[in-house]
Amino acid sequence: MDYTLIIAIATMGGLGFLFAGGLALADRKLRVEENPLIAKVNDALPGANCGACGKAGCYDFAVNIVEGNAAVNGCPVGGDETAQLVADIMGVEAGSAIKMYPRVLCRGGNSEAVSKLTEYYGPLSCAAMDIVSGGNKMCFDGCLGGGDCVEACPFGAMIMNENGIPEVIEELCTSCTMCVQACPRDVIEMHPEDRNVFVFCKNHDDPKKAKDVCSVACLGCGICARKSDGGVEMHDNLGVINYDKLDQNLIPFDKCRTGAIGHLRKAEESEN
Amino acid sequence: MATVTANPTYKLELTSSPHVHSRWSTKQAMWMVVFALVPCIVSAILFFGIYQLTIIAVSVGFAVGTEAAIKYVRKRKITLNDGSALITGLLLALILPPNFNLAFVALGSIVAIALGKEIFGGLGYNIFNPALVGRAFLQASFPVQMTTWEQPNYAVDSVTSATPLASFKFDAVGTELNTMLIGNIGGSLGETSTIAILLGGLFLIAIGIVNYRIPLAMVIGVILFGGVFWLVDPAAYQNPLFHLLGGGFMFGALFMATDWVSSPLQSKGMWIYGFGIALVLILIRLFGGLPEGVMYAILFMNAFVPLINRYTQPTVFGGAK
Amino acid sequence: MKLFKKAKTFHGGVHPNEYKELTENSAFEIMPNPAQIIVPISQHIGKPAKPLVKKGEEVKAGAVIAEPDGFVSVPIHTSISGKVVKISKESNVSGAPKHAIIIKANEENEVELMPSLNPDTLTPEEIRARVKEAGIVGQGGAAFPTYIKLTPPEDKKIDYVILNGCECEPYLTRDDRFMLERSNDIIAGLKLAMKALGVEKGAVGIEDNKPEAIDVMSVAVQDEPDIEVVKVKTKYPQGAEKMLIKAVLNREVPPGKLPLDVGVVIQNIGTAVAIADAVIKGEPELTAALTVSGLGINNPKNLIVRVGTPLADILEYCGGVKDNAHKVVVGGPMMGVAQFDFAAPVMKATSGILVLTEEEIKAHEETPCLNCGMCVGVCPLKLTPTKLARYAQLDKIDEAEKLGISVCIECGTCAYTCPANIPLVQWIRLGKERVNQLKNDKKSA
Amino acid sequence: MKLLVHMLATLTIIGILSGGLLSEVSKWAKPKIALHRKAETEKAIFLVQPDAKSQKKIETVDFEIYRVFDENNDPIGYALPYEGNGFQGNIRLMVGVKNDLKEIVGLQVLEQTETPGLGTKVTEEPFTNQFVKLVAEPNVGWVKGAPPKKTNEVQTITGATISSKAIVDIVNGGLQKLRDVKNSGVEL
Amino acid sequence: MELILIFFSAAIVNNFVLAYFLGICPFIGVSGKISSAFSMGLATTFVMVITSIVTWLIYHLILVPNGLEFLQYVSFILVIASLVQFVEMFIKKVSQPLYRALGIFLPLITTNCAILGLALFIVLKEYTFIQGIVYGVGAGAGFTLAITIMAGIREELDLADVPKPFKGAPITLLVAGILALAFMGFAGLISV
Amino acid sequence: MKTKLTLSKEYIKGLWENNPVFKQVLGMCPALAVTVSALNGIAMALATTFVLVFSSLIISTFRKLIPSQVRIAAYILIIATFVTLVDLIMKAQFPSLSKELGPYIPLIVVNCLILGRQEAFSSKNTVFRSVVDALGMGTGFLIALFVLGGIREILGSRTILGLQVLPDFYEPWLIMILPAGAFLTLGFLMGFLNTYTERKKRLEREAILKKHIKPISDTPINTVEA
Repeated sequence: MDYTLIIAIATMGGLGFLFAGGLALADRKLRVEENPLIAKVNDALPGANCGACGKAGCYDFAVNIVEGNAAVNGCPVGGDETAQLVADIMGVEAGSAIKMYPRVLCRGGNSEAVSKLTEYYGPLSCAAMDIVSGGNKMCFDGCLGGGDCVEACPFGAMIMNENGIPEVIEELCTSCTMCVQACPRDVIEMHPEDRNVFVFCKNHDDPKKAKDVCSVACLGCGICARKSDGGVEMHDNLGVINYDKLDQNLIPFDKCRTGAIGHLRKAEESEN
Repeated sequence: MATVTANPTYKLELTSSPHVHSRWSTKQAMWMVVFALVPCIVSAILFFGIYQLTIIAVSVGFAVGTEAAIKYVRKRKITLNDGSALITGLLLALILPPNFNLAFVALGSIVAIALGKEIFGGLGYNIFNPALVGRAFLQASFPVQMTTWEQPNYAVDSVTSATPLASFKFDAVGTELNTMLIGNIGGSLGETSTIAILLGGLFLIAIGIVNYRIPLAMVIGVILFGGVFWLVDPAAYQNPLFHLLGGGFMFGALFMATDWVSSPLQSKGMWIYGFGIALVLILIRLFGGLPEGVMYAILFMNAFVPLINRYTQPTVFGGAK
Repeated sequence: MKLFKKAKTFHGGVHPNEYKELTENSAFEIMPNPAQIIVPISQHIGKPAKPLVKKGEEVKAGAVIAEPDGFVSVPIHTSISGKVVKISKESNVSGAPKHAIIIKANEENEVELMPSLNPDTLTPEEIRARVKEAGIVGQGGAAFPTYIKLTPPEDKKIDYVILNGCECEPYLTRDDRFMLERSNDIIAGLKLAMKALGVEKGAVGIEDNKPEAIDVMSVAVQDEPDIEVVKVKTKYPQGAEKMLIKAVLNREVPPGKLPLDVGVVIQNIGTAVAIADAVIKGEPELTAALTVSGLGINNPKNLIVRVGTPLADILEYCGGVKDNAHKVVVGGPMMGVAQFDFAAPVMKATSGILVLTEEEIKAHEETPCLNCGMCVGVCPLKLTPTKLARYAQLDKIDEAEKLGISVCIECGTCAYTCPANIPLVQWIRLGKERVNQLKNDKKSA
Repeated sequence: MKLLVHMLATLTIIGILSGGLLSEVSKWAKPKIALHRKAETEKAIFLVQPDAKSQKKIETVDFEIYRVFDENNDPIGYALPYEGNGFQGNIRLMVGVKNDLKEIVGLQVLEQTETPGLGTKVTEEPFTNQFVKLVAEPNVGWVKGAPPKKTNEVQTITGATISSKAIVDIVNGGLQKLRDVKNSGVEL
Repeated sequence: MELILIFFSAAIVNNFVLAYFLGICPFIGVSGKISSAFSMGLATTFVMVITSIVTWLIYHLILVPNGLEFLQYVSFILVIASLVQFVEMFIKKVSQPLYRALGIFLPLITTNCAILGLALFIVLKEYTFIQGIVYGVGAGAGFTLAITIMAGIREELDLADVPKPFKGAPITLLVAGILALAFMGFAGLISV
Repeated sequence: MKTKLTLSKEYIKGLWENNPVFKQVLGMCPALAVTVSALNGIAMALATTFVLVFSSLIISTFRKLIPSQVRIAAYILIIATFVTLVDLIMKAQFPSLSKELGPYIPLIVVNCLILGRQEAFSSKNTVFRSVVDALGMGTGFLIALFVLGGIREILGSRTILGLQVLPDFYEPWLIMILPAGAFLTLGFLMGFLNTYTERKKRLEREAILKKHIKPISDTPINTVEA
C-alpha cells in the first residue's frame, strides 16, 4: 500500500461518506409531504432527468402526469414499457368502464343538406364557419363538414367521408373526446359501444322548415315517440332517445320518413 | 325561401366582416420590392459586367425551383406568384461576390429557401432572413471564395481587390467616401453602390412598404456607436460615415433588416432591433476577426425578434400604463 | 361656440373610401308598409321577449306583441296592423335564425300610440319607464336596451352623456340625415337622457367630414350652455364608444370595463331621436331608419321602414339589385353582417343595407401572415391582431387571452388593412367565443 | 437509522473502491502518459530541427526550451515551444532557430483551436514550410495576396489572415524573448 | 478588464451551447417555453457558480497537493450531484414558489454536461479562484441567453406550419445550427 | 402485464426503434461535438459503450444493495470511475485519439444516455439482460455517431474514414465540420428519419382505413341491421 492509494481511498471514501451523510440528513430534515402517487409515478420513470419530455426533469413530469397535465406516454426515453407502467399506476385511480365511442349524430352530408343561396368564403374550419352565419348549409344545427373533429383527433381515428360527414374508425379510437370538444355544433356525442340506435339529427326546426334544409332531418313528426312507450321523447321538434326506456322493437324505423332515427352504420359492417 | 326578384344571376358571397379592404396585397408589396431592387441590379451589371446576370439568374432560378419542389413534396399549394422566392433569390445574388462560382450560387439558393424558409413552414414563418441564411451558409462553407473580390470591371481584368472594409481592417488603407457612394469599389454585387440602394430603398419607404424606423435606427446607431470610437481614436477607428457606406450596411439596412417576416412587429421593437444590429455590427467590425458583420448582426438580432416582440407588446387601450 | 377646435381623435384607425356621396344628400323617404312583417322576438342584447300573441290573432300597429322577460329585455311592438300567421324560427339579419312573429298586413293603417308626455315635468323614473315601454334599443349596432343604459348602478358616478354623431362606417348617412333633418329632436332626446341620468354635461361628437351637420347641430345647441358640439377627426372607428370617449374627453375605458366606469354614457343619434319620439309623441320604436347604398343597388336611398320589413321588399323598393352585385351586407361595410336569405327582416337597430360590388370589396387571395405589422399599427385598442388570430386558429386560448383578445371590439380595421387578407376578425371572434366558453365551463365546473 | 447506515456504507464503499481502483490504474498509466508526452515533444523538436540528432532541455531558465545538437554533438540551435492568441483561442507552436537566432529552421503548430479547414491551414506544410530558412531579423513580416519579396516575409493564407498573422506574432514574440534572455547574459 | 473578457468570452464568443455543444439535452428539452427556459437558465447559472467554487477548492486544496488529479471526474461529479440534490431539497423545504420556479430544474442539471464541462475547463484553463467564478457566471449567462432565445423562437414556431416530422428536436437543432452560424460573426472578437 | 422481450429483441430495439440519439434524443453533446469525422464518432461510441456496459454490469449486480435515496450519486460515481478508467487507458495506449476527443471523454460521465439506461433498465433487470440492453444501446449509439460523422466527413472533407471518396473538383463544405454543420446535419437527419417513421405510421393507418371505409353512397339510408 502506497501513499497515493491510501490518500485516494481516503479522499473518495471520505467524500462518499460526507455526502451520503449529508443527503441522509437532508432527506430526514427536509422531507416534504406530497401526493404518494407522484412518488409512485416518479419511481416508474427512467429518472434520467434528460428533459426530453419537455418538463423539468422526471419528478416534474411525474407531478404533471398526476395533475393531468402530461400524457402517460410522454416519456420518449422509457418508451412503451414506462408508458404502460405509468398508465397502470394512474389507471388505479381512473377505474375502468365500458368503452365509449364518439358518434356523429348528423347524416346531412353534401348530398342531403340544402345549401345557402350564397357562397361562403373564408377559413374552412367548422368553428370559423359557424360564426359566419353557419357557412354554406342552410341547417343551423347539423354537421358543417369542415373537419374540425378530424383535425382534432390525435390518433387519426376520424376521417371525412366523401359525403362530407366524419366517420369514426373504432379500431384507432381511444375515447379521448377531443372530437366532441372540437365540434361547434355538438353533433358528436360519446356513447357506450353497445348502443346502436340513434336519432341522427340535431335540427330543432319545425317540420316544414326542417324539410327545406335537409333531406334526412328529423321532421319532428313524433311518430317514433308515440310508438316507443317513452323510449323516444320529443324536445322542441326533435326526437331524443331515452336509453333507459328504449325498446328497439317498438321503434317504427320504416315509418320515419327521412330515416333520421335508425341504426348505427358501422363502417366495417357496410362491407357486406 | 323568399328570393329577391332582382337577384343576380350568380351566387352572392358570404364572408365575415369587414367587407371592404385596403389596396395593398402581399403580392403587390412583393413585386414592389422586386422593382426597388432594379437599380441595384443595374449597378451590379454596370460595375461588374453583364456576366453577373447569370449569377442572378441561377440564384433566382434555384430559389424558385426549390420552393416549388418543397411545396410539391409537402402537398401544399404552390405559391410562386407571390414573388417571395424570387426576392430571396435576388437578394442572395446581390450579396454574393462578383463572378462567384455558379454551383455555389445554386447551393446557397437552395439552402436559403430550404433551411431559411421552408423548414419553418414557408413564407411568413421563417425566423431568420432566408437570403442571409443562404449567405451565412456559403460564408461558412467557402470562406475563401466568399471573400475574394473582383475589381470593378473597367479596372484591370479579373484582379482581386479587397473591399474597403477589409483594406482598412487588414492593411489600414482607407477608401474615398465618394467612390464608395457611387459604388466603384470591390464588394458584393448589389452592395457597393450606395446611390442605387438608396434609390430603391427610399422608394419602398415612400410607398409605405418598408418601415423607416429600422433603417433609421441602424444609421443612428452606427453613427453613435461608431462615432464614439472614432472620437476616441480617429486613426484606429474609421469615421462612422465610412461604416455607413462600407460593406453591406446600406443594403442590409434597407432590404435585409426590414424584411417583414423576420423583423419586429411593434414600432418600439423596431427601434430596439435597429440599434441592436448597429451595436453588434460595430462590435464585429471594430473588434472582431471579420471585416464585415452586417449579415451576422442581422441574423443575430433576428433570433431576438420573438423576445423583442414579446417585451414590446404594448398595453392594450385603457390598460394600466 | 366651442366648435372650431382642432379635430380630436385616438391612436390607430384607418380611413376607408367613404362612398357617403351616394346618399348623403337624399332626405329620408318613408317606405310604404310591406305585405307581411317578420318580427323577431329578440332584437336586442339580452333575453328574448316572451310572445303575447297566438297564431290567428289580430293585432293593431303599435300593440305590444311580446313582453320583456327578465331584466335585460325589452317589449316588442308590431309595426303594422294585421293577423299573426305563425310564430317560428326564421332567418334574421344577424346571421343566426331567431324566433319571430309573422304578421300579415290588413287594410288598417292607424297606429296605436302611447300618451304623449311633457319632457319638462318628467322625473328620471318616468323617462326610464317610457323608454322601456317604447322598446328602445341602442342604434349603434349592439342593440343594448336603452333604459338599462339610463339606469346606471348606484355606485357609478356619471358626469357626461355623449351623443355619437360620428357615423364612421363608410356608406352610412342615416345619422347625418337625422342631424340635418331633426336636430331639435336629437337635442331633446339628449336632454331627456341627461335628465334620466341626472347629468349636467352633454356633448355631440361629429366627424369633420360632415360640416353641414356640425353647423346645424351647433345652431341647435346655441341655447344649451351645457351641451357642446365636438368636432372629431374623420377616421374609422371614431364612432366606437371607447374611441369617441378618448377623442372627446381624453378618458380611456380600461379593458373589460364599460363607459360607465369612466363616468360616461354614450347614445347614438338615432337613439336620441327614438327617445324624443317615445316621450314627446308617445311613439314606440316601430320604424328603423336606414341607408340603402352601395354600387350594386340601383337607387341608393335613406329610408324609414317598418321594423320587420323583409330585405327583399326594401331592395325591391330601391330599384333592385344590379347584376354585378357581389355581396349584400346589413350594417356598415366594416362591421356589418353578410346576408344569405333575403326574407330576413329589418330590426330596430338596423342602420343600413349595402349591396356591394367586387370593385368596392377589393378582396384578394389570402396569403400567409408576413408579420408586416400593419394590423398592429392600425388597431385602435393597441392589440396584436395577427397573433390573436393565429392563437385562436390554433386554439391556444390561454395565450390569446393573455394578449387581451377579449378587449377586441371587432371593428375590422386590422382585416381591412391586412395585405395578406387574413380574416383576422373572424378568427378573433372565434377566439373570443372560445374564451367565454372556457370561462363558462370553469364557472359551471 | 438502519437506512442511514446503509446509505453511508454504500457511498463510502463505492468511493473507496473507486479511489482504490483508479489509483492503481493511474499508477500504471502515468509513466506511459509521461512517455507519450516526451516522445511527442521530441518528435516536434526533430521536425523543426531536421538536422538535429539529439536534444536537451535547458534547465537554466524558467521557461521551456531545448538545445539541439548534430551528429557531432555540436549545438546547432534551439527548439522553442511558445504560445499566444490565435483567431479564436490559444495557439501553441514549436519553432526551431539557429544558434545566432537569425534564421528559422522549421515550425510546427502543436495545439490550436482555429476554424477547421481555414485557420487550421496554418498547421499544414504549404504554410509552415515558408518558415524554413526564413530570415528572422529584425523580425518576421507578412504579406497578403502575393508571394513575399523580402527574405523575412511569409505569405498569409487567403481567408485566414488573422490566424496567419497570429503565427507570425507568436514566432516574433518567442524569438524576442530568446534574444532578451541571451542579451541579458544568461547562458543558453 | 481581464475578468470582463473572460465573462464575454464564455457568454457569447465561446458560447457553451452553440460552440462547445455542452448542455444540449436541456437546451433541446426545456426550450419550449420562455418562462421555463429562463428559469432553467437561472438555475443552471446558480449551479455553475456553486460548482466553480466548490470544484476549484477541491481540486486545488485536496487533489493537487496529494497528486490525485486522476480523481478529477469522480470527485467533481460526486460533489456536483450531491450538491444539486441538496440544494434542491433545501429549496423545496424553504420556499415552494421558488421550488416551482427554479428547484424543479435542478435534478435536470446534474446530468447537464455543461456543469462538469465548466469544472473541467476551469482546471484546463488554469483559472484562478476569482476567474473561475467569473467564468462560471459567464457560461451560465451564455447558457441562459441561448436557451431563452431558443425558447422565444420555439414559441413563435408553435404558430408556424413546420413540417410534422421536423417538429420538436429536429427543428430545434436546425435553429441552433443557424444560431451557431450567426454566432460565428463573433469569432475572433475575444481570444481568451 | 409487462411482456419480457427475447434477448435478441432486447438488443435490437436499441439499434433503431429506441435509437438513443435519433429517437430518445439522448447523448446529444458527444453526438454533435466529436462527429467531425466517422472515425472520431466510432471511437467515442466505443468508449461510451464500454462505460455503459460495465456500469450496467456493476449496477445490475448490486442493484438491490443500493438504497434509492443515494442511487443517483452512487450510479454516477460508478460511471465516473469507468470513465476515468477509459480516459487513462486511452491516454496511455491511444494518445492521438485521446487528443482528438479531447475534453469530451470526461463528459461521458454526464451523458444522459448512460445514467438513463441505469435508471430505466439496469436497476430493474437481471445482470445478463442489462448487459444485452447496454450493448444494444451502445450499438445504436455507434450507428448514430458513425452515420453523423460519416456524412459530415464526406461533405466537409470529401473523405470517409480518411479515404477520399469525392472527386477533387468537389469543394468541401467547411460548414460541415463546424459546430453549425453538426446541428444542421443532425437536425436534417432526425427530420428525415421522422419522415420515414411518419410515413410508415400513415401507411399503417391507411391500411386500417381501407379495410373499413366504403363509399357511403353504397349504403341505403335506412337499412335495418342488427
